[in-house]
Amino acid sequence: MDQRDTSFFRRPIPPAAIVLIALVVHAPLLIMQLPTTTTYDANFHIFFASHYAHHWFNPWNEQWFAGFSQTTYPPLGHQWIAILSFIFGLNMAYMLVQLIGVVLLPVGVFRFARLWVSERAASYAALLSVFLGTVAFLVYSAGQLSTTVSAPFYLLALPYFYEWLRWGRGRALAKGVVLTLVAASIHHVTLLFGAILFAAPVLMLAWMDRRAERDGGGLAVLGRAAVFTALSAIGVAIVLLPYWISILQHPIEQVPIPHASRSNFLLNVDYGMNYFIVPYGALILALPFIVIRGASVPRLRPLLIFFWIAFIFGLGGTTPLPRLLLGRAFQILTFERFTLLAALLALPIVGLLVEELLDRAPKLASIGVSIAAIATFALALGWMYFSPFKTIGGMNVDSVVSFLNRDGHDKYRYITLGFGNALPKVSTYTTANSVDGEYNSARLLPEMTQYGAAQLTSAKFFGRAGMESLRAMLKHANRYGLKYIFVHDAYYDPLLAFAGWRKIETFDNGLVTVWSKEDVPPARKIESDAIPAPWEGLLWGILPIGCSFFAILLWLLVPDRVRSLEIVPSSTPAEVPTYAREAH
Amino acid sequence: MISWVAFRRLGLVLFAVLLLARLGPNTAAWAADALPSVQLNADSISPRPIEELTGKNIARDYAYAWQTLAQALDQDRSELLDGYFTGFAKETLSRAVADQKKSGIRVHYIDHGHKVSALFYSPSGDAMQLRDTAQLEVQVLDGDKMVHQEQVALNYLVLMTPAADRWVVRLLETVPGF
Amino acid sequence: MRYLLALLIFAVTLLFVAVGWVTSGGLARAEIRSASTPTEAVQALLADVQSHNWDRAYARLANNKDIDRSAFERDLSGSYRSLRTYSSLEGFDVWPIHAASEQAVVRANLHWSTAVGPIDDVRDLKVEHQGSSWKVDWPSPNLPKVPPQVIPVNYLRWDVINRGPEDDWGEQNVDTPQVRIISMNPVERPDRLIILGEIVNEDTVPAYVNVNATLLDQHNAPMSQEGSFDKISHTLLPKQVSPYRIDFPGIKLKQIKSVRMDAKAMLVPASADPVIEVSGQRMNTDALGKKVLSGELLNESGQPVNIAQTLAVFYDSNGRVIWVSDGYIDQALLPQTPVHFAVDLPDDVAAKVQNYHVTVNHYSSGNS
Amino acid sequence: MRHTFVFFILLLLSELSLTGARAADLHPPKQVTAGNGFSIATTGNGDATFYLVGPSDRAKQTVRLGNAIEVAADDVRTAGRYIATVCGSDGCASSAFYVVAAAPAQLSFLVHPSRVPVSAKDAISAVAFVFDKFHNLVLQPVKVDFNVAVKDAPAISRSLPTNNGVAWIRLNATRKGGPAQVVASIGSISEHRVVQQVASDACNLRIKATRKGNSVAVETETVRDCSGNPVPDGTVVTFTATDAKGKTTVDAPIKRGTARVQMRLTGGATISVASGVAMGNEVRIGGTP
Repeated sequence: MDQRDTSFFRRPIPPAAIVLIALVVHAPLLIMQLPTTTTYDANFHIFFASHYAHHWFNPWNEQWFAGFSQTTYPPLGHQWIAILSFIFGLNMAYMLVQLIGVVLLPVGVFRFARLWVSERAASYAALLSVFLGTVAFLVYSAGQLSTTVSAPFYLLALPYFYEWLRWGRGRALAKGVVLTLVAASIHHVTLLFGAILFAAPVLMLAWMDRRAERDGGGLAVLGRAAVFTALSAIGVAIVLLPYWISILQHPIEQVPIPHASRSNFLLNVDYGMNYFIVPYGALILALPFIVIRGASVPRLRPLLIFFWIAFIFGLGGTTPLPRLLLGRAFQILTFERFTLLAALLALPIVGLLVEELLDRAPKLASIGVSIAAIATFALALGWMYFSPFKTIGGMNVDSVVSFLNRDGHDKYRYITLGFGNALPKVSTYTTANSVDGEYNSARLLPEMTQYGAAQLTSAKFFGRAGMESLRAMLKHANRYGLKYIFVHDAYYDPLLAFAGWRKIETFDNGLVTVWSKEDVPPARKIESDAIPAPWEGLLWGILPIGCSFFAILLWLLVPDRVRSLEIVPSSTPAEVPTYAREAH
Repeated sequence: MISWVAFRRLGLVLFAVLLLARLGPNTAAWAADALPSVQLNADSISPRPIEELTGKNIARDYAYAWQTLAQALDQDRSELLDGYFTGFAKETLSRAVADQKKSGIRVHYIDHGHKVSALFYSPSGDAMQLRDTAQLEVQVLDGDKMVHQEQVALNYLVLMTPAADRWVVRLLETVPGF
Repeated sequence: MRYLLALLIFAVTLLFVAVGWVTSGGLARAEIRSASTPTEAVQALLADVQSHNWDRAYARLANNKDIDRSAFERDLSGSYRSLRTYSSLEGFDVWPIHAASEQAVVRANLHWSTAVGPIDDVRDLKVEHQGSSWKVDWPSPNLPKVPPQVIPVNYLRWDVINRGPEDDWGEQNVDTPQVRIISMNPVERPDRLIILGEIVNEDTVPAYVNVNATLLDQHNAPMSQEGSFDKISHTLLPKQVSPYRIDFPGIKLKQIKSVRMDAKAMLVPASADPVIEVSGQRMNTDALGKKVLSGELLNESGQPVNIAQTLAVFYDSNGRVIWVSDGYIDQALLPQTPVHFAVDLPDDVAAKVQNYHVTVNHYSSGNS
Repeated sequence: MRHTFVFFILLLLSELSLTGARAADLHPPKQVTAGNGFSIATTGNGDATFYLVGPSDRAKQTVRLGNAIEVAADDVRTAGRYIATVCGSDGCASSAFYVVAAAPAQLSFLVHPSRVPVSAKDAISAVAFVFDKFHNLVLQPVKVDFNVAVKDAPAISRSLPTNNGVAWIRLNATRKGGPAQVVASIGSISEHRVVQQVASDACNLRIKATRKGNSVAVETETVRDCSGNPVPDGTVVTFTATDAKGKTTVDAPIKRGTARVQMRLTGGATISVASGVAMGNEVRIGGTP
């Protein structure tokens, strides 16, 4: 008879405790609204949400690019922020949605890891996910709300996918598909790569486990996988129909914009630090174990292979593989998100490592692992201040907003120069429209798409391409009603002076100057074939949010078969001593 | 069995649905008003002849002015007047919008077109006086109740002045006859 | 089998990283750093300039004993808030012009990204073989030094008080200045249509001008509108004449029926200083064989002009404007210090040029 | 048969109701002067709602039919067409009337340009719009007196009637530079504007050049227009010199009546001058002594 080990170090950590730890770690940082001042993208997400708060059923947003469709970006995360903003305000609503993401992440990791490893190892994996450098990097530095909120939903869907593949349970199919739709409604790119990097190893696992039970039925697994895939694909096609319409109507054909995550990290130390050392942190030390253990245990091999693919993709241009496999898409994607996917795929094996270390030297290992986890998290947070890549999202733009909103200045369009990611903050609170914007994929104006530069506000950082793009836009100022330019970087002053703009006001002790061109006529609506039809606006306003409500209803009304995932075969090679046995 | 906690959550979800319903599309805002027809005759203008482009712009902008006037009165939104009205005309019409908001009495115009004659174009090109015979259906409503309705040809004396990129109405006065 | 997969993963990863390093230019960078050929020496120097590694760049100079380290840096990174201080070297093309065993001449086309747009700068650099590598013989920087002096200034200035926004219609106001387009000539080039001409401020007050052109098609419908942008002197003092140039890329002359010109002027505060002399204007052929109009600019006032732009208008024998060229000067115009300039023009146009006139636009930080 | 009976009963009832209550009606005056209160006679009996809709006003009050309705002066300040409606138990009746402008009280006086070259013909335009105290355009013809006064010159006066509320005049600029006072008045109401008469293009532009070592000092004579008025300071004069090294140009502003430059010239040179489109003389200067 087995004797149950009651040592604190040999018991799984209760999921509730892990969620509590996630709250303790992340809630204070989010309540402080850290992402609004330190991240690149938080203001962008808040801007999108602000539009939904004012025009829920009209995804055509005239505040950027002289008009663009928000159907080019899945809406669910932004719509939740919009709803919560009525109670908490936009900034805090963003923090709440982000908090939901980081709290759901360990839950998702736990459930995903349970497919591969024991409950105890899975609980360690879940706990470590709270301190992942890549999570801290994406949440507090990159501001990738959509990736970090979508990924947990996808992780939550995977056990249902496995359950459906193994046992063909209808309720698992329903829940898995709905969670997939929710994940897709938050972020399409995570879904696309998640489908390959996460679903494929789970499919292989189900197939292997089914064969291991010697009940045959490999074909049944494949058949069910096809059903799941078909239902998910149809669902995603319907729920995000306006997105597909917009992407088919205007495929991304702009000149590629350089991004540091596509660089070779060996040739630029700062990039290597930013996109490799900081996101992975102490996980780098575990890489040999991940590979060796992943290769040693047949059941873990699918996980290892797809971890390795995600890892290679996360290296951006350091290896030629992503460029070869993705073709033109390589120039559109940014690759920091793959470090998150790689880390999540590695965590089950890292959970095993922690389990073994704790079994061998409980106190030493617990101290060591804790220090490594906290140091990884601290490094990612500390890097925000030591990094050469600084954001200015926290910049005070009140004077700019106030100028635009008074005396009919909002009859004209404006741009900012040197505002970095404070641009969406201006756009969120002003009634005036701009020809610039922060979402590259939605740009249709030729002055922006033909030069290989991103935001006009950061034109100088894109060198000749950026300045050429800015010149092209300024040349067509009269066409777009572009009268006012706010400058937060004197670098742009000479061009404006030579091009016919005059400095008319100064704010914040000279930090921001306002330039105006007097012969510019008031802005007129720019006709576009990208304006979504009213019915698309209705779909966009109903289906994605409806999916999330449906997921909540399913969760509330249809309980899980709790024991279905409890039996997990050993993930320890034969010659590694087993210190704990599975509970049955 | 569904617990009371689940019911509470369900309530929350329903609340959110209702909130969404409140955010529903404003079909009225989607309705597009047609631009009224304006025929401009500048044969008897003096002392300065009207330039061809100016003539086109005057007709276009006067039509837009009537369109925005009708919208402003329909939607009780005086800010719509900013685009094509200025000075005394804007003051007068803004007062009308404020008054109808307060009193609940609204005027609805159905515009059947304008025959406009240009009378005076200042030598320096900074003011133009027009005479307009407008075919209108005027409805006076108290809330939803129509208290007056008429098909009428009204005579307007109009003063337009140039703004940044358009001509705007500075004076719009109904007169008994010309 | 167990370890085979692990080894395979390690090996493939290393292989990919190695291939990535080579294809991303890691190997080439290492080769260039060795400066084993004249071209590599110039490439290495410019790569260091590009990354602002001034110490290493300075160490690559053959004549660094004759050049002050800070003067070398100022030569390439600019001073007095000149255009060069607003520039970064984004790329360069290098090719040998002449090579011998101990000396060579290498031509470098430097692609600068500047605050006013892209600028290319061609330099012929002497390279010497020293020890096992080649080093660049950098031309000694000719940094101007203004002698201490007092320059009396009694310049003219116009200030403007406009009618307040709250004032009634018809209140007294100051009118916008009277400007007049005195010439307009459409010129077709292979890739574009260009509208050239001159505008004069006929008034007695300064004018801030922009010239816009609208092309009308055969049905008199507007087909394209562009403005003079930076190919004009926006601030015109009384009776001052400026050339203007408006480009319409991708349009042919036969597509249009007429052009609607629109000169917008407004009354602005302005100063009559600085006065800039343009001397020694001559038509030449530059090192690349292109026709250029070159000369010198002399700032006659007491304050530096941070960035200057030359606008040259070329006339044919009938006095008609046939071309307008412009060029930005990457050096600041210090008082009483001549600075060279050159603007190019197409060969076919150069053949018809009978006369030309150069005007100078200027930007001084703090005075915009 | 039964339907016919019901129809007749209904017809009878309706006739009885019409004779029992007199229909509401109202009789406003045809025309009212802005800012003057007045009353509207009504017929009928019982309580009714009175609506007054004007260009800027919307008023509603409960009235007693048969009594006159008093309309306050404040309700009819804007000129234009008003609709008076009264709604009683038997329906609504409407009548329209016009409010016309009161006596002239304000002038909007547009004078252009604010600067004019001397001697320019018909260069000054003065347009007067006549308004009452409520900003209504006064359409009744009234006489507007225009008066132009220039220092050291006789004043010009013209009196013109308004047409549709507008009177206008065109004036010549005098030969002498300086401010011209333009006044429009109706009785005690008057508006003043000032037009600056400025020198025209330079005329007989002449330069002299003196060599001083390596440079040549070039100076214009006092720059005047063809009427003898000094061209304002700040006007740009372009000096062009051609010597052995090429062409030298300098744009110099006039200061205290003349423009002067120092040009670095080697050897003999030809120097010319221009201001705007006006050309001046050309001088030749010999080489370095």
